[in-house]
Amino acid sequence: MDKWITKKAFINLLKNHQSIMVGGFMTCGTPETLIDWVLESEVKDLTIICNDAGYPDQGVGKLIKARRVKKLIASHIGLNPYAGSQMSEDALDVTLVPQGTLAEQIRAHGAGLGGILTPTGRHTIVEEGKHVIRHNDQDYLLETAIGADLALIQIEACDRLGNAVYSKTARNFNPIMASAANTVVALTNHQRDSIDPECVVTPHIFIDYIVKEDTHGS
Amino acid sequence: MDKWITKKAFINLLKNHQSIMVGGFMTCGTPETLIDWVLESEVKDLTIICNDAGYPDQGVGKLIKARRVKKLIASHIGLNPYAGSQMSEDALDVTLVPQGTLAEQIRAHGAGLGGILTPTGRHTIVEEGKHVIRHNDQDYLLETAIGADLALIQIEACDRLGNAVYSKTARNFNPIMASAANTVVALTNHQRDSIDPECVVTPHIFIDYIVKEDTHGS
Amino acid sequence: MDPKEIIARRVAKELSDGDLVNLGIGLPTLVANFIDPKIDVYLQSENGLIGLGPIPEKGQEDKNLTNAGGQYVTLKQGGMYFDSATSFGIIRGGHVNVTVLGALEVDSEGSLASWIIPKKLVPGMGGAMDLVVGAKKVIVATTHTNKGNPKIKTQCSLPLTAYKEVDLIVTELAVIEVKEDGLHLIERHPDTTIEEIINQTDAPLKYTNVKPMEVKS
Amino acid sequence: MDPKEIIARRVAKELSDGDLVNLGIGLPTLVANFIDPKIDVYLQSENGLIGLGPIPEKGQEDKNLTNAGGQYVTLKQGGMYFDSATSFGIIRGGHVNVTVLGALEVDSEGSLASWIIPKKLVPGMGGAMDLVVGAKKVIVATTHTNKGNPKIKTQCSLPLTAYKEVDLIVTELAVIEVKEDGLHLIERHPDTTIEEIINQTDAPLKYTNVKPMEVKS
Repeated sequence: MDKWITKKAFINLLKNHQSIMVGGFMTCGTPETLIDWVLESEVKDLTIICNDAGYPDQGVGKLIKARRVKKLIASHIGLNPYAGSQMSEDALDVTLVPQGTLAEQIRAHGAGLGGILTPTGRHTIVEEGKHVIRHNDQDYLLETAIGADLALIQIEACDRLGNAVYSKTARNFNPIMASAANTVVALTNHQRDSIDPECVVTPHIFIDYIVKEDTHGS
Repeated sequence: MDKWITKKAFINLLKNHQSIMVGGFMTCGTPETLIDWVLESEVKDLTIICNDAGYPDQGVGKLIKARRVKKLIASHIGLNPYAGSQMSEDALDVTLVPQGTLAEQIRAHGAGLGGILTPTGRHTIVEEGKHVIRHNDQDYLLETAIGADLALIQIEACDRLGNAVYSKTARNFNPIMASAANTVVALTNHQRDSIDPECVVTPHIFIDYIVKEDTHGS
Repeated sequence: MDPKEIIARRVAKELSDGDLVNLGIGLPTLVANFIDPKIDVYLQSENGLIGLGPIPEKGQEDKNLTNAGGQYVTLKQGGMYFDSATSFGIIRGGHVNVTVLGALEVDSEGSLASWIIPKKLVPGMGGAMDLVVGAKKVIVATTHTNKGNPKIKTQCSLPLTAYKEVDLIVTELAVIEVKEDGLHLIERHPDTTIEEIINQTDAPLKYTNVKPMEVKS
Repeated sequence: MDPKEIIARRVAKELSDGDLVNLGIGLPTLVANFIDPKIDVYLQSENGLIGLGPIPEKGQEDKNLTNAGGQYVTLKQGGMYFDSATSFGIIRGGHVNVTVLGALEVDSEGSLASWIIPKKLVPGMGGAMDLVVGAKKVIVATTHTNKGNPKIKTQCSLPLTAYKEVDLIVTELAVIEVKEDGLHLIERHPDTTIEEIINQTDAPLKYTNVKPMEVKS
């Protein structure tokens, strides 16, 4: 089982109309090299699930600017004016989701749950069209699980099998996205002989393919 | 903020009719010293939430054998005959919960969720009296969050603040229980000057009190 | 050959390179002894690890390292530990390729009863309900009968562990596939006959081309 | 004194020893500069850390260590990192003692609007909805008006961030408590009058014993 792949094999995983989760928070912890390769691939009409819309020239923002994204599910789009303008002209379908709800929806899919009950968003426009369920005298919104065809994550290091660790706040959405997509590709900065079994954040079974950062352009 | 307490201060936290989560899986990762102190305290009519009923002379089994437990929520009671016999004579109210559901119910409480939708238990007696919610052509049971007054957990080591790590499979239910109780007491084997910020499993903010294993009887 | 060994050897042949596998307590645990050494199979234990290794040598036991049956175990290189919520996220989320577990009863629809005999034995379901619902492939590994009483039935009479989730039944006599239209006998042990299998099964068995069960060392 | 500094100084006095605190982007971030050095306050950043330290010195920035505003930060001794699900579990689960954030509007019921001006500004709610619902105490730190237009209203006109969750409003002119029966003016800046505050507030203010706002260094 060799998970280590090159650019060509990565591009072969891409298809028009795919749903792709991309790790990162304001592009901290976003696998930029993989996004560059998606840009090179010419795939389009993508659904992107990401904490935010990135910046015009960083993170998923690059895909939005290049009009490769049809639908965006995110908690924040304020730092990428292309997201706002394409939304206004109906070229981009944006679903704004509270950040904690988005995290739980992704985790839920990865954990085989159909959804979760959250108090977040009650009596706001987030509530529109959702089931409200009462428990212990409190109202909760039923938010359903979100999965994807592909997840692109950034890791700091992994062993040969793909047991992964992250670096500082570059962890963010990466570990939960690793559990929630049919195919998971990790961009790693380093390969290590072993990872302390007490400190593995993402077990190898979640990661299908690994790209080493310095295989750039190979 | 000194979280480090002795036996006397621990016993002062206990009350009749309390609900207590106890970490451990077949007593691997169960804080035995804290259970011994609960036994010494004479509190009774407890509700215990634990993966299993332990053994007659190990884990929460000791509390059951001593008839201090009124209600038990667990996934398995087969290794403690006292649990079965007290259940038969209606002296112990036992709720059996699928292990993964129990884990999610506890995590849900800790994460401020009202509950989760799980496919586990559909078309079994676990389904009785529960909401069934359909999503993406699949039926899910709505399982609600479970919290407790007190959680007793076993950790391997922590720093002065209480940032905690576990040892091997002694981790099990301990980290999620640390998030789900009003008061959390950790029994630690070791104190360390610092814990690697990438490897902290339970952040210090979840732990209210710490007992050092060698303060036995102090 | 011991019936349990026959079953364990045959189940082991269902595992593929790269599979994440959960072996239940008891008979299923034996499967680990017969996995093809040429493939990489990762064993999960639902109490919180992937990379289950062999039983430790005497004196090398670590009280903090057990399997879901409470036995002392070891961790293989590349293994890791996690908490119970993560563990069942892996199980329920479909990340386990194969789960192997025993049965009190298993039926024509692929429903399984394995956790309770009301008023007689009430141990609890432990992680079995999650495993059977969550794993991609569910293999029941069981002796064909309980002292002559068929365990394979048209419909389970005991409370279910899960409804319509079993994919394959492996006994010391036969390999039976569960399909939409019922049970298909696909292999028989060379020492038995189709008639003997039918006689010890309390459910209709379809069959056309019954192959000999591979149980060689 | 700069209005922002007045607000930040006053908010800092609400924090207690041992508190876990989340400071929103912008003005609330300044609060960190005025926390009493004699108490231990732990700052959370929802992108995944507890133990937020000061801005790094020039040249010491780490691109993998930012706060929720995307600024480079540092981690204090005893801090740690975690993923977004854990981070919002901490927030939603009531483990954050105090959250401090800005406002477009805040109203007599304690509802807050802070994330959208339809057809003009649609940045998204980020983590604000979870923070306001989840934190034990919600403090709105804001200038009293937006260039003369009151931000404190009887009822928010913009889409809400959360309904009835705000506990305290701190502006450069006043400290206002939100109670079941409406807004209570509890402190005023020494340089202003109750009348001036009422004039710049678009909601009824109850008051009996209005203390001077403590804003000393």
